Amino acid sequence: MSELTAPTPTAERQASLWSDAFRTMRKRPDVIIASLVLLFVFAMAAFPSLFTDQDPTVCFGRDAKQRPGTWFTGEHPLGTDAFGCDFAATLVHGTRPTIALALSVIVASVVVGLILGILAGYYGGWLDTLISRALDVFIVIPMLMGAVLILSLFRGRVSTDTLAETIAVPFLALSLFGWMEFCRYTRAATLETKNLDYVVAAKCLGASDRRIMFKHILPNAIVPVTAVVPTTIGGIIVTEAALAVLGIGVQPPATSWGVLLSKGTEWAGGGYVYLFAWPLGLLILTVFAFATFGDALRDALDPKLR
Amino acid sequence: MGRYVIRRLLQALLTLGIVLFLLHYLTALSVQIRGNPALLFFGGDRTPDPGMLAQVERLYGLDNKCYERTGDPCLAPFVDRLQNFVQGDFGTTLNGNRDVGQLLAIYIPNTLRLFIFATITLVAVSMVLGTWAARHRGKFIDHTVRGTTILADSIPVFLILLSYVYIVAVPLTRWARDIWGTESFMGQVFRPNYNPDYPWTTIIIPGIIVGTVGLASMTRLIRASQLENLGSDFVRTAKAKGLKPLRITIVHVIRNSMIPIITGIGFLFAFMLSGAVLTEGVMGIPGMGRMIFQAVQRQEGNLVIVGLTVSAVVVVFVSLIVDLLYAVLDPRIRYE
Amino acid sequence: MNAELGQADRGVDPVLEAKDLVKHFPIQRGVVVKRTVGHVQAVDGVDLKLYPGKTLGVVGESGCGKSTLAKLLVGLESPTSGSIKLQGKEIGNLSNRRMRPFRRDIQLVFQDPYTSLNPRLTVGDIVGEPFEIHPEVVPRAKRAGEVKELLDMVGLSPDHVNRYPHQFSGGQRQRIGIARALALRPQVLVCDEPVSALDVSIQGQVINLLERLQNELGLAYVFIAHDLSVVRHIADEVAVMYLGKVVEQGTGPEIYDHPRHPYTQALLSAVPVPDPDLRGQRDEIVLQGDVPSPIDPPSGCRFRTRCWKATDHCAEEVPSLDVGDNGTHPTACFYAEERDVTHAVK
Amino acid sequence: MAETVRVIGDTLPGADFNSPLLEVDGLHVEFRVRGERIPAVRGASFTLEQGRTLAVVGESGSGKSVTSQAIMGILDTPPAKITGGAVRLHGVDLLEQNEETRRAVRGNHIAIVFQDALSALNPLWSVGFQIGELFRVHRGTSRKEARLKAIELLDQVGIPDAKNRVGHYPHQFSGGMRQRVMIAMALALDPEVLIADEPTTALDVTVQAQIMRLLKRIQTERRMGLILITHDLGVVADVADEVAVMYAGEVVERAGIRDVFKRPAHPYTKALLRAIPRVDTVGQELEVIGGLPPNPARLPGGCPFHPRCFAAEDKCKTEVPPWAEPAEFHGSRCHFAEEVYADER
Amino acid sequence: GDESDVDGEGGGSGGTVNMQIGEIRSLVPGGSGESEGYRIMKNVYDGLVYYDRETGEPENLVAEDISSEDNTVWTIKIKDGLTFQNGEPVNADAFIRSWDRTALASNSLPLNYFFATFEGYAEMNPDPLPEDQWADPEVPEWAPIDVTHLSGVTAVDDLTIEVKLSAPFIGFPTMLGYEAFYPVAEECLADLEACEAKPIGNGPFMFEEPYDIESGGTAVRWEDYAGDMPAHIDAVNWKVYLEGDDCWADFLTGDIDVCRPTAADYENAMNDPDLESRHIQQDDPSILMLAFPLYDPQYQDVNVRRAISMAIDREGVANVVGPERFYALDQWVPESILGGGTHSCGEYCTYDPEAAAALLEEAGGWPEGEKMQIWVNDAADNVDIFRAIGDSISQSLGIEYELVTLDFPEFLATREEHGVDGPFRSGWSPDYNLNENYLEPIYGGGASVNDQGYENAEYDAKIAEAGSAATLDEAVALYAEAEAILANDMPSVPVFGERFNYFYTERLENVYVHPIYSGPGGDCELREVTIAE
Ligand SMILES: Nc1ncnc2c1ncn2[C@@H]1O[C@H](COP(=O)(O)OP(=O)(O)OP(=O)(O)O)[C@@H](O)[C@H]1O
Ligand SMILES: Nc1ncnc2c1ncn2[C@@H]1O[C@H](COP(=O)(O)OP(=O)(O)OP(=O)(O)O)[C@@H](O)[C@H]1O
Ligand SMILES: [Mg+2]
Ligand SMILES: [Mg+2]
Ligand code: NI
Repeated sequence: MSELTAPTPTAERQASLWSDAFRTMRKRPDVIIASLVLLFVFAMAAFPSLFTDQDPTVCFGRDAKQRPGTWFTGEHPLGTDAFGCDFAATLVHGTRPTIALALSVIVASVVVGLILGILAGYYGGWLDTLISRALDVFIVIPMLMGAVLILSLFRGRVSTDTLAETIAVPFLALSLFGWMEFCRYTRAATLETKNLDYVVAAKCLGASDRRIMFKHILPNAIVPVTAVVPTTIGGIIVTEAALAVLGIGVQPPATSWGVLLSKGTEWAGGGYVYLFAWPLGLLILTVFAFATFGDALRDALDPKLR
Repeated sequence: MGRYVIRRLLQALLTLGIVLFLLHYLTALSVQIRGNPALLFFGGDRTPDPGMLAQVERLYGLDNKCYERTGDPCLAPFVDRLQNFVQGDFGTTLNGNRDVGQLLAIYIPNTLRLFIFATITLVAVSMVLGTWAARHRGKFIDHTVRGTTILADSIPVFLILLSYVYIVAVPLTRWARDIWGTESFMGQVFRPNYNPDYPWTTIIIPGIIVGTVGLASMTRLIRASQLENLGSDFVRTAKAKGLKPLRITIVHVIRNSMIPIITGIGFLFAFMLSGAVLTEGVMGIPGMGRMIFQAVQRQEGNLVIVGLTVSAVVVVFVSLIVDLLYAVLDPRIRYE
Repeated sequence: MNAELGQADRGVDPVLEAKDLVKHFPIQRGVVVKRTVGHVQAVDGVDLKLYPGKTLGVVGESGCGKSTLAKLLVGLESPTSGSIKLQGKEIGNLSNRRMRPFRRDIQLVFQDPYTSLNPRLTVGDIVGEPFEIHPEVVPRAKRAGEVKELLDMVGLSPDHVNRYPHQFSGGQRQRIGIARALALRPQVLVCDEPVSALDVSIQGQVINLLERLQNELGLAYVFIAHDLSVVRHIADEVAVMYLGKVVEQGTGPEIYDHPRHPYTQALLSAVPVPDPDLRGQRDEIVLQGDVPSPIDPPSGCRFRTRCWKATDHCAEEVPSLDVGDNGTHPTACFYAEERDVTHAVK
Repeated sequence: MAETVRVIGDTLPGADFNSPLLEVDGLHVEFRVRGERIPAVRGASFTLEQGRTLAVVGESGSGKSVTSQAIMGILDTPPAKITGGAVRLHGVDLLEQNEETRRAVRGNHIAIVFQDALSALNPLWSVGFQIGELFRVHRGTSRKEARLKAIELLDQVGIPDAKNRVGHYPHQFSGGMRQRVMIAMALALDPEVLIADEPTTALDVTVQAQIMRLLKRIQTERRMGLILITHDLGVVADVADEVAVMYAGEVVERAGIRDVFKRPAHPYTKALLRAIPRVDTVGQELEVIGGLPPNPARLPGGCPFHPRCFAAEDKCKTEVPPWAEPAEFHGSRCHFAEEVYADER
Repeated sequence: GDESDVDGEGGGSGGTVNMQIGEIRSLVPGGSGESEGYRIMKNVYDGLVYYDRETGEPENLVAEDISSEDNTVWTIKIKDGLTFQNGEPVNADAFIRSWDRTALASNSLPLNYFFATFEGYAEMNPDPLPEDQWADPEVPEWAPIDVTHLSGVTAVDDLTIEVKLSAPFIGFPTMLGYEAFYPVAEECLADLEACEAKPIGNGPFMFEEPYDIESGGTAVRWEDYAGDMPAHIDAVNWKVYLEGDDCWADFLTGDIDVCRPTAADYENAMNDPDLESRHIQQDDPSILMLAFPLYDPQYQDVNVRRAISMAIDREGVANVVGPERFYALDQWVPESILGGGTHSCGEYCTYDPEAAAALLEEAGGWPEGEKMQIWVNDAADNVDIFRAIGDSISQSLGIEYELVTLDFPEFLATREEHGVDGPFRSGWSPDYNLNENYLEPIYGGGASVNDQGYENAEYDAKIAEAGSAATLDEAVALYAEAEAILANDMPSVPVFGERFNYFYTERLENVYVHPIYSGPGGDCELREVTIAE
């Protein structure tokens, strides 16, 4: 039986798809830069006081729209905004709702999409019909429109006391219309996976449906989903800004980048470009970082595209 | 094929029915929660005479008591509405008492024009870029194309539009008019606002800008599908047949790459409608997106329902066309 | 060479017995209400008996229902009709939960070693999964040891538990699949083309492994393949399938040296023999056309459309799988007649 | 079919009819993948004469397909790169020709049949179009005429009712039929060399027999040179005149068909022959080749087969064996070629 | 020069003025009730009176004479020889048919309420039937209305109308220049749909092509105009800017002749030396107030209200939304209105954070930890303004605040049903030029009727007294006294008066802007404007 103790196979290329993806991504300069940007933004959302010592709620109308000092020094390093609040402080404190909203929406959408997608794909039958029909219905209503509809329903009904309350309504509206893409991907991946031999093997061993779904199908289904997550986060940030420009979404006096941008666009034409440029710069940088990250991730997870 | 189309249409009808009911329920809920929009009829800050208010409510079918009970699905008005729709009566608006059917006749063509330019831009640009990137896979050009499109996608469309309107449009228009005159094509095309006298010319630029939505994903799609086909076995066969690269690309790659591209366009359509809300707002285009948005804002329930139903019909219709196009392009997909 | 196998064991009860097994897949249409417009008659009345420690080979062309039969036997599909008895107990139409205890006794080995292992789990996880599903078999503490033992048994180094499947070659992967199937110590192993995806040089290793395991553990195999030469080496008894039906059944020598059904004869004659001296020396039967669609199989004898012996009678009546008047083993043909196609005749 | 008359000078200037039909000489091909160089073919040499069948055998990954694609000139470069050797058709080194000449040679002089006909045919065009395309591109025939030619060809390869089926799409044919379509396409311009790269691996035995018969018939009719790539030694024994055995990108043994089967001069060939289960013999335990097929990126030093070889000695680990000819027209790349050849068992 | 002079196309644009306009509701008198429809109608129709663009006082236009003995029964004489653009005479009937149409409930016209003071209004606007008579208990029903004529209006002769009001009202003539009181031709009522698109007016401009609500339209000068206020330009073209759009960019490219810059463009426009000479800045009679829910115990102490008022830095807030667009207001009736300019709020409308804090202290301070809810509807700059107001109050008094933004209908409804629990926005634009219009409709009617829940017997008496005063001057003075009472009670505090800044292109001359009736986006008196050669 000597032939059965086979020599060690290709030893170096160990590790799974994920660490493989991680390895390729780590080497890409664009990913490194994007990660740094995201780190910076997340830090700003988590610890605003590290970046500014001013209170964004102290505003004097008389001081409104003071341009920043030459070398970003003085009392208001980035000047004041249209309400006379310290602009740097507003900008920094506006990060948290933006990021919190984006992250919570993505988590909710992914969870809902994954669960529905797996259920629909795995069980098929009437459950699949039901979920697919819901997909159809929700896809037919464009996200922004749907969000507008939901948001106007709850105008002024909620206070903006805490972070949770500030983002609650936009969160609801965006998540409600954000899960479909993930559901579709998951469903397709589940349909594909559930007939794979290793899933059949698990079934043959007597594994329960839950075990099969979560242990064997989920890890597969999650790949296409993860690949689009960063890009989608970017999209949510942009949508939030769009909602703010339309006057719905996060409601003042609470701030978010979107709120700042919607004010900034108004004033930019009047010569107060900095009110526009800073939030826009931050937004583009962040969205771009997410998108770049997502692009790289997708490549890394889909070796065919390399 | 005929049977398939009928089946798809039935399915679409079902979807539309659900959409319609959901919308009706949401607007009913909105009336129930937010209060009666009939007040709007009286404009400003004035308190109308209760008798008059009641009259107006009656005029718009908002007098049913179900609108006072939060959560009531208001089935009776829903049935009425469906009946009216079937008869081709889409009702009137609260603000201005205008016939919704006539409004649609104005708004839909504008939005369609916008979409035409947007789609052309999107397909043309992403085709060129995607093919180019696929050709130079892994090289500098490939990375540049992807980086640029991602960047273009990261800038929200409405910001591009706003920058255009506020910064570029006026000087450009003035410059063009100095050279070509006001009434010329060039004198109009850069105008910062839509002008109904030049319904095609003044919608080109907003169309092009909307067309940049989804540029990155479309380019990526095209690049991927071309790469896949370029590396496929049948391209290898074609090479073995001694065909020229150009012929291989035209005959054996492009048609095969069309399938994912068509899917992409199908999805983008719903996406573009969202883009239209902002674009039409910024550029003053009287189109569907803007109409629906304002209808929601003003609680023009009927208009919201009609508008979104139209958009739903379009989306469903587009997806049907996409499916039929598949069959045309791909003989493997046969529908009996 | 006749009757050396099979008959001798008739005193023993079969571990696995299938009677008149039928599986029809409905073809459905419709938007909301689904209508059934037809059936794929994948398996259509198959009788099998598998005795302990023996191997039953199943051969046939692509699409003739071999895999479906395998899935029916291990309870992955429920039969349209017919019965399956595992150690005398009916398992044909059990619910997933009620089937569970029986799963310990019958397991499946898959064809494709690349898709049958979850790429995201380590070898240890894969081979250990049966124990997690059936925690009563081995106490938690002993599982790691058990897994290593299994790996050792199939000829893999127990140090490999923490590796991922893609780090192994096809043959090694197939052994992992076999180890997983053996974990619960089943009585019966259904192997669905376990070597078709492997290179000739590797194929032998897996076949030898299977034979060794049979000797050591007393396993019974249902060995499905379309490669007749492989089946000949491993099977004690062989069933030849055509379009969902068994057309001929018998011991190895009965089938290979004394085939009686025209299809079996054609099949055997089509297998090229790696010996240039036999070129042109053998009786060559080249069939015309392809296997008909199982959705709408030919009436009567299903093979009649490609058969050179077919008469009108074949179209009217379905031949039964009988030993016949002068036969030695069951053959489903009205004109069954022995013809040696494997050996040089000219 | 009558003897074909062809004017080779048109498409292949400098052709010399006294040279062998096709000669592959020391072909080297490597792939560059992520900075790694994978030598897929390392000096393959063989000769094909008109009207003869050369079988190329070897296990998966041994470089059979890459060799055939290099002959056709359809390798994707990059990642592939032909780093050495020559492919001579009628004495003309194809590797040195410009792209236009090479294109003219494809289809006209050398044609290929791939293993997986389903993916090798464009799913979006009818088979008639795909066959007719050759006439339209190389011969400038009209669309209608091309269609007639396509029908004729389909008829020749035994597709019943060719007139109607010419407009069908690949997915509407069964596996065997598709392979016939592929063959029809390869035969369209009446090439002198036909490369069949595992034409029957995906097919059932009964269908395989049909296809092999068809190939054989056509080859004799047209007096083509046929390169048959396969790893099924049974098929080889059935049709080939000569055999080239490949291992790890090299031709390790080359000889006439009977020599290879009866007196192999390379341990790999020998082991392979013993490992094959046969229908007409019964053996309790199969003999096997131990170990794993080599990874072309990390070949062992010396003779690449030495880790699995029963005859290996220390010398095999370090020294690359030379090409030896233990008998006439019988070459082997083994240090012990003579011994292996001599040992009849 | 301007290019549009050169390319003469589409009706001699040499004499065409390009104006912006918003979305209009109707072009038939009584049907619009918003500024945009009125802006077109006032040029297409001639009313009984026309408001002087300097004083805002009504001057007879179609009317020969308007008089009354007791301010209840009014006699209106119409000039002879005037016709509609289709040739129909403009006589008593022309007015009466128009008024009857508007006053009839079942026509559901927005200006219906203008006739509420007429005798006979109630008969034409009955209440619904009692609930037990409805066929469907869910849907209210009305008895059919058989009265189609206002009984208080009679044609004495062909050119004389007699109007009986249900109560004396001295300001009656000031209403008559408004759209609700324009005449309507018979042909127009015969085919309303056509008339909506192509109004049949009696004014100096007429439509030859139908007006399109989406793209606007062109009105040309009516050559046969026989009235007193003719037009000088050949035509006027209205281009529609839907809600949210603005004309500024088009103004800069020369496509629009009169335009008001958006908030953001103000500064640039103001500092542009080129535009300086073509700039019109005037006070707008629209005012903005912060009103209090007097039914809420928190705001019942007048000192709390005063403290809040004094805590608002009006200049600072104006700085946020554009100093040139608003001016601090210290009275309830603005300067430009008849009877305005009393500065009745005085020191309490002056920013003084210390005094404000002291006052609040005096009133018992602000409950710990409670937020002040400021209610506002979300249109236009409102949110910004009230946010700035909130900021200012919060900085001065140390109170935290929160904005509750609702959309307009909901805001109105909540306000009306007294569901508001904090200071709220209250804005007002006048219907006619009289200080009464700023007092009675907002604060009159008693605590249960007005939005503030304000009630002061003295105030109501003063309003009633003024209504029955003998002369207009007397009435104005009495209304001013009512304003003083209001100032003392402070149910709301004035914050801003609006100010408009219009710019016009070089081609225009004689650009005057009516102080009361001008559009939000830019406007001018089209009967007076001329085009430079
Ligand atoms: N789930 C299913 N639904 C419908 N038809 C099916 C299903 N599974 C298998 N079939 C059909 O049943 C027939 C038999 O299939 P099966 O997979 O058992 O063949 P097979 O003998 O294993 O072939 P192969 O040698 O190619 O593996 C085929 O025609 C197949 O299309
Ligand atoms: N595109 C490619 N990129 C990298 N390596 C390649 C590529 N194509 C082939 N190879 C390598 O070249 C070697 C030879 O491959 P080839 O396809 O010629 O094998 P083969 O003998 O035809 O095998 P099979 O019997 O499986 O068809 C393989 O080891 C493979 O890894
Ligand atoms: Mg199978
Ligand atoms: Mg190959
Ligand atoms: Ni044998």
